[in-house]
Amino acid sequence: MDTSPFNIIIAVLLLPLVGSFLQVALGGPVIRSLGVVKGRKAMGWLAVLPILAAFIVGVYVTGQLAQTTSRDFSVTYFDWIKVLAIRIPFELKIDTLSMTMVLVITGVGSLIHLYATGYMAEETDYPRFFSYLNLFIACMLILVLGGNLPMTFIGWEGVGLCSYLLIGFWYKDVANSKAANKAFIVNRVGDWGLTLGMFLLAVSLAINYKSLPVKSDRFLSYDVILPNVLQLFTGPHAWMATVAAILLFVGACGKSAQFPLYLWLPDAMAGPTPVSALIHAATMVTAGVYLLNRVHILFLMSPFASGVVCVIGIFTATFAAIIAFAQTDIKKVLAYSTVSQLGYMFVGCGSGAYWTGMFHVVTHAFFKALLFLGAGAVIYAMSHEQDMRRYGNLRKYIPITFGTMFVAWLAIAGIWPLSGSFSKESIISAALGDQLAAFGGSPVSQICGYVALLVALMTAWYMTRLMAMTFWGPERWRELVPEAHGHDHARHDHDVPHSHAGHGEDIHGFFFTDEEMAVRQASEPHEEHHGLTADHQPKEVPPSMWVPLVILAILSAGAGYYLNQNGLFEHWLYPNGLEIKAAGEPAEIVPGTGLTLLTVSTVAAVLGIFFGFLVTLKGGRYASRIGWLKDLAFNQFYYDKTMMDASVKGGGEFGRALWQGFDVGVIDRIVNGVASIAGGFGSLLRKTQTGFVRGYALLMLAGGLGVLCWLGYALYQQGGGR
Amino acid sequence: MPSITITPDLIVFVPLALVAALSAIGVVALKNAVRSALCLVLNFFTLSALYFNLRAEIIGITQVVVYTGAIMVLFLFVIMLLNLGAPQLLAEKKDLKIGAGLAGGVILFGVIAGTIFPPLVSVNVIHAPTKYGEPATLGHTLFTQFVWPFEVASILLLVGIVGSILLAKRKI
Amino acid sequence: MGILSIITFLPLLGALVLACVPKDAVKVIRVLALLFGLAAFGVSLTIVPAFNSHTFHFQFEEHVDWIPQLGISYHLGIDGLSLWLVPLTTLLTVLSIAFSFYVQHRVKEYMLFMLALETAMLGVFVSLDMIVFYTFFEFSLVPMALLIWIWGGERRNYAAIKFFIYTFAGSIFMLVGMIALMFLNQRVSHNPSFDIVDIQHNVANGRLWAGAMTAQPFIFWSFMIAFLVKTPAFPFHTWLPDAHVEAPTAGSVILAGILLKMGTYGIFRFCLPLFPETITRQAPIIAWLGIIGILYGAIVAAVQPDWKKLVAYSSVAHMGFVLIGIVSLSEAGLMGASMQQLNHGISTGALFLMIGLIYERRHTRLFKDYGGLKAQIPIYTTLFLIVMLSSVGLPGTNGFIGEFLAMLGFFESGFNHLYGLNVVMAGIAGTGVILAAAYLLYMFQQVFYGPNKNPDNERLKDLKPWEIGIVLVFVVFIFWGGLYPNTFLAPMEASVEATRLMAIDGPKARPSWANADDEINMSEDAAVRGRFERHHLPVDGAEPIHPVGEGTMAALAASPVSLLSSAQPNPSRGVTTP
Amino acid sequence: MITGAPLILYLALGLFMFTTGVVGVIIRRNPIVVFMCIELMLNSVNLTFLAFARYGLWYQGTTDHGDISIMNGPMMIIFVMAVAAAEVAVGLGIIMTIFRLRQDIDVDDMNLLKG
Repeated sequence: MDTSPFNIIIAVLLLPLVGSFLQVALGGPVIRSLGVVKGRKAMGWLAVLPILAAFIVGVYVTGQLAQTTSRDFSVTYFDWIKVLAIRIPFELKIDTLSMTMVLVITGVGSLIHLYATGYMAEETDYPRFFSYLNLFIACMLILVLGGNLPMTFIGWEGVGLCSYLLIGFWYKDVANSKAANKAFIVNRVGDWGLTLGMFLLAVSLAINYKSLPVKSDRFLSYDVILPNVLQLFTGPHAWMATVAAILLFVGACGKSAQFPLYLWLPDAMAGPTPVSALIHAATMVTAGVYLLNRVHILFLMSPFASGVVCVIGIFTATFAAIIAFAQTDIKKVLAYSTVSQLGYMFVGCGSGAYWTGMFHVVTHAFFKALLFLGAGAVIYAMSHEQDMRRYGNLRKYIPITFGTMFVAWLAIAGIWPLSGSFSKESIISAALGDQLAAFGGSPVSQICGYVALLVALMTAWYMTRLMAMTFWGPERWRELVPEAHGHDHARHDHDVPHSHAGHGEDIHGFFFTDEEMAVRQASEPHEEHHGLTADHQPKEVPPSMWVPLVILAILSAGAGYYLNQNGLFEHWLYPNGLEIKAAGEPAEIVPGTGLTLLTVSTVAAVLGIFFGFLVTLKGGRYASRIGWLKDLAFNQFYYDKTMMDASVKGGGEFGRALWQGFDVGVIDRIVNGVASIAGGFGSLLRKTQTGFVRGYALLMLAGGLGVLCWLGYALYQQGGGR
Repeated sequence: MPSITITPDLIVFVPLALVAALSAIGVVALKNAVRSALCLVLNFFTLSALYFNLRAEIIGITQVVVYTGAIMVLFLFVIMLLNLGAPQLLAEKKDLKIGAGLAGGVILFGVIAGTIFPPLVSVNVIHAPTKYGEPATLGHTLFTQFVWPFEVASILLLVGIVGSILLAKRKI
Repeated sequence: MGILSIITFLPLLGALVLACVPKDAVKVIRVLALLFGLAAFGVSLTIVPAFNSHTFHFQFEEHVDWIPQLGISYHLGIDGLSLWLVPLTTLLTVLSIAFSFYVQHRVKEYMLFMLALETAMLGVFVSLDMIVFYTFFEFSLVPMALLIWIWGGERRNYAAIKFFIYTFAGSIFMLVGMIALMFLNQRVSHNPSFDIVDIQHNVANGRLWAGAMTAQPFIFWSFMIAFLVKTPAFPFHTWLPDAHVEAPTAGSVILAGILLKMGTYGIFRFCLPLFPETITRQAPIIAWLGIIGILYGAIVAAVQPDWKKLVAYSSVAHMGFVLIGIVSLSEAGLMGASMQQLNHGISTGALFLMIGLIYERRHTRLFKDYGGLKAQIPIYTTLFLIVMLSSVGLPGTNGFIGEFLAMLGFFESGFNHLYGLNVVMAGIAGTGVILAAAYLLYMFQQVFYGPNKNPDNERLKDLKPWEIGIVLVFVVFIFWGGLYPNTFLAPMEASVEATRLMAIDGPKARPSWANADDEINMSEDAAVRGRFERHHLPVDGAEPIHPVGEGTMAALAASPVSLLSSAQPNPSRGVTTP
Repeated sequence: MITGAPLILYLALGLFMFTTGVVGVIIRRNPIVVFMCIELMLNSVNLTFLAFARYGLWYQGTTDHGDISIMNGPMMIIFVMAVAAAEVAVGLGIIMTIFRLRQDIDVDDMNLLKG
């Protein structure tokens, strides 16, 4: 095929990468030369522009793609790994799915970058932040554009790394870096499953090489895997599809924070708010959904795996929603709602309507990013206070933020005709009308659909709670006594450096001399950190921050309606339907879908909003009665605590036991024991060495005599010398 | 046991052998180191005489020069130097080593003699050409066939000289 | 005087030259040592372009009779397996010498030992005669032990003696095995020879082991023990942490970077080609040792209070991946293993070097003395992060390639139930990747994150330019190996594949180093077909290579896969398309 | 053919002297005497060599300058003498040094070799 218009796609990858390097290279000098304020502004633009350019290129490529008929191209640059066993080229896959993700990533990404230039304005490590952020965009693009599983895996782990770096961005607080470690390690658990899934696919293709319909040794490229598994994993081998699908789904669980592995996402809120918006709401966490869409054939072939996806998804959605009710930290609420919405997407994918998952990914990217950025604006306005119990009645202080968040709130709640309603409705209808996901023949997705309706109500409820506590009600920060709370801000400690004791005079010039030290102290920027005080006046955010809010508000209002009209998005993603369903029977429409379902879900949303207001603003007296439940939910039903104790404490104990007990106790004892045995034997022999020469001489004589006697005897045996 | 034919060298041999044996015993038995040294000198002289008797004149002369002339003088020198002559200095203790040594010696003699002698009892014919002991033959052999051992021996002597000087000097 | 001899003995020549320099002329000594190291490196680079990567036969061979009565000859030569280890050795030595400019105490002897050590290590990788191999193998202990002994830390005596005796005791068995092999070989080809080319020839045509099959496992293990100790594999690893912790920095770099590779290289060179029947049958034992090593090393590393000790245990885990890659006896696995050797040399070497850079400044290795260094020394932190990530095995760094291929191969053999492996083992081994992330990130957090409380660190300066230069060399190779590994994979391929066939093929089907005309077909479908047939139909009359009684159904039932489906087909038999 | 005194007599004498030397080495405590006994043994060996050489068992024919095989014995004597000379020189030097260090050279008091 002619991929000439698509070779430019590499620019989409390279631009953010170059941007990231530029931040590292130029950051220091520019800020030093232009001064802090102007320097940071310059670097900020330098950070936004590559992403914007990438977005433009993406739009161009998408336009090119839309004109083609097959809408599926892959550009191969060189062989990345090539051994006899397998060939893994560096290939980029350009189809509707990847381009959709590219547009979302670069579009939302550039908006959030713009927002971040304002939000991080008083951060000392400005360039470092943006280099990480650009690097993240690059990795995310590799993830979605990669034409084979290993390349996707590069991005997969790359985004994990960036999220690790950005969660731990304010590293002076050990809690942040712990959260970062947690995120990376839990993701690694998912990656383990993903890797095994890769191996299973590659190997099962490789050993059946002779009978492959598509013969190629690129065993891990999507365009080789998918048609082949369609042939291989049939009849008695269907179970292999199930295994592969579930292994890949484990990876998706890790990245998209589904139930067993959701642990890291709430803690990830330790990162700066733009990071939470970009990575932990809009883009990275949706990678799992992207993967499921990418390899959807495997799931279509395995009802069991689809059932697992459905059940995990709906359970996560419910679980997280319940937890979200009890959170007081505004970002935590949003985090759990993200987990819950991701669960939604998996329900959609599990019930075989993969486009609905992607649809919700897109709309969710808009309104959840908006919510996070809005929350960031609120936090910014409330001088980095994140506790909702100290907000209240903010709508008259920060109207723009309020307005935009209002849209997002209705969108996530699912009020027609905002974007959320369409995507949710499509998911629920898909779940209700689905026959695919089944455990041993008994379909599960209908139940999931009805639960999803309930979750929609809950979503509206706790989001309303958030809005009500933030923008309505009394101005609670006025009367609260200040106490320690998690601050979304870097803390610098300037204690006077002692003279470096402990090591002698410094011949290699390893250490700063006193005057250099003084210079350092002077040059180090002091930023006084003002806490929230009773007489605080919240102020509206600068334009660099509210412009993105407005754009996102428009998108989250209109995108759903636009994409949903006569199935535009579905036909864009799956131009010729799903491979298997196209062959098989179409899913029959069960009563309750269509417009009626839309009304039902909207009613659920309205109910949720009503209850939300009622309970939050008026329901103070019920609180005491359900306190225990609140507590349970606040602590995530102690699941997190249990897991962390088991892994960290238990693992530590185990490791120490192995090290001290086995390594030192057993192996070394054996080794040293053998050595000491030899030593003992030697000291025994030592006794015979009296050191008296004549004694030796006598012994020599005796020995010589012995030899001679034996000699004589031997000669005698042979009858003398002759 | 064939009858022993009386030959001139046998007549020369017998007294010399007796002297040698006695002096050897003297070396071991005498308490005073000086005396045993003198016994050794006597022993060496008789040995050189026996070498002459074996028609190896040059070796006999070497024996006198090297042993009696050099080595024994060295011995006496040291004895005098360290004044070890006085017997009270090293009074031999009667310990079981003496008995063991004597017994060992007897057994040694018995074993070797019993092993070696029987086949050689009747050997008395001299095959060696008379000139085998002459300086010319000796020198020729020494510098043709045995030249490498000769060099090695010279190096050994050199080392010996250096070593003894090193040891003797109080500090280098 | 071939090029290999030049490479091997150039450092020794340097050592001799150094011996003549008065020991007060420290600067001269350092510069001379560095020059000789660079010279060796330069010469060793010349073999790379000259290397013909299409044949698996030995190249740049040199053959001189040494003790013909015993069949011992000075026989050098390299193939794909040893091609990259030679430049790796010279490179790491150059960098270590450059770092060692910090050494103040008895500089002359130090540099002398470094160069002698380099000769020993190079000799191990290039020698094709077992006795020569053994000589270099043991000779390498002496300078290393002395480095630990003289320039080591507090418990250096214990560490040095333990290191020496442990590894020495291990390799004694190997000598016995070598002699036994010589006699077995003499039995069929009537002149004695310690040359592995001759011996492997008789193994290939099946005459050597004919009738001596009972002896094979014993001789195999006599070699294996030596190499497992050197690698080090799980029960024999306890010398490593002590040696690493007490050794001077350059010593640790060399130890981790190269000395450990001698073990795995030995397995490649001896255990696979010479003991085909045994390696295919006893693979599970070694595989389990590797797996336990992976998990054990990682878990124990996670709780170390000492920076160097943590990395030392981490290399136990990394070498575990090499082991499982080797015993998978599949193309991917062996390629991954041989790649992982190089990666471990680069990344762990770099880790030790960077730890040494800080140790030179602060003279402590305990985590409790550090913390919050990120703001203090940003350049160092960034470089360390990169090196650490390559050790974690992040895709895009070299660490990923080796682990990925090794585990892929291991999974493949397990999936086909070959050599008594199964997928569950692969799954367990995979968890090592998680643990690697756990302990390395924990290390990073302890050192670089959190507040910078320790006043001694307040004045720490960042790296000097030339130090950055040294580390950047490593970083370049980390990304090179990660983004375009074919540079390193391609030349190894033929030899690795040949070694594999020597191990898994039946007698008379095995390729032989000795006869120059047999080559292996390296074309794509030939490889795939080869995999297909070799795993499932025995080659002409040879006994089938997968262990007897290892029924597919049984193995499948052992794997959790079987719980999901009622009908268990044999995936390895190949699915028939409708 | 020439007949001389029976070879066995020379051998007996040599053996006797050798045995005496051995006994002396064992029973005497004076290191110098021990040395002398060693000399004694060496000389007895010399005698034996020469005797065997003269009686030339297994000796066939002659070349000019005599058959060299007959000369091995005398050669050996020469070298034994050389070695003895060196040994005595060094040995006595050692004894003197020891005496200088500790005013006593009783062999039984010296057990520096004790392990």
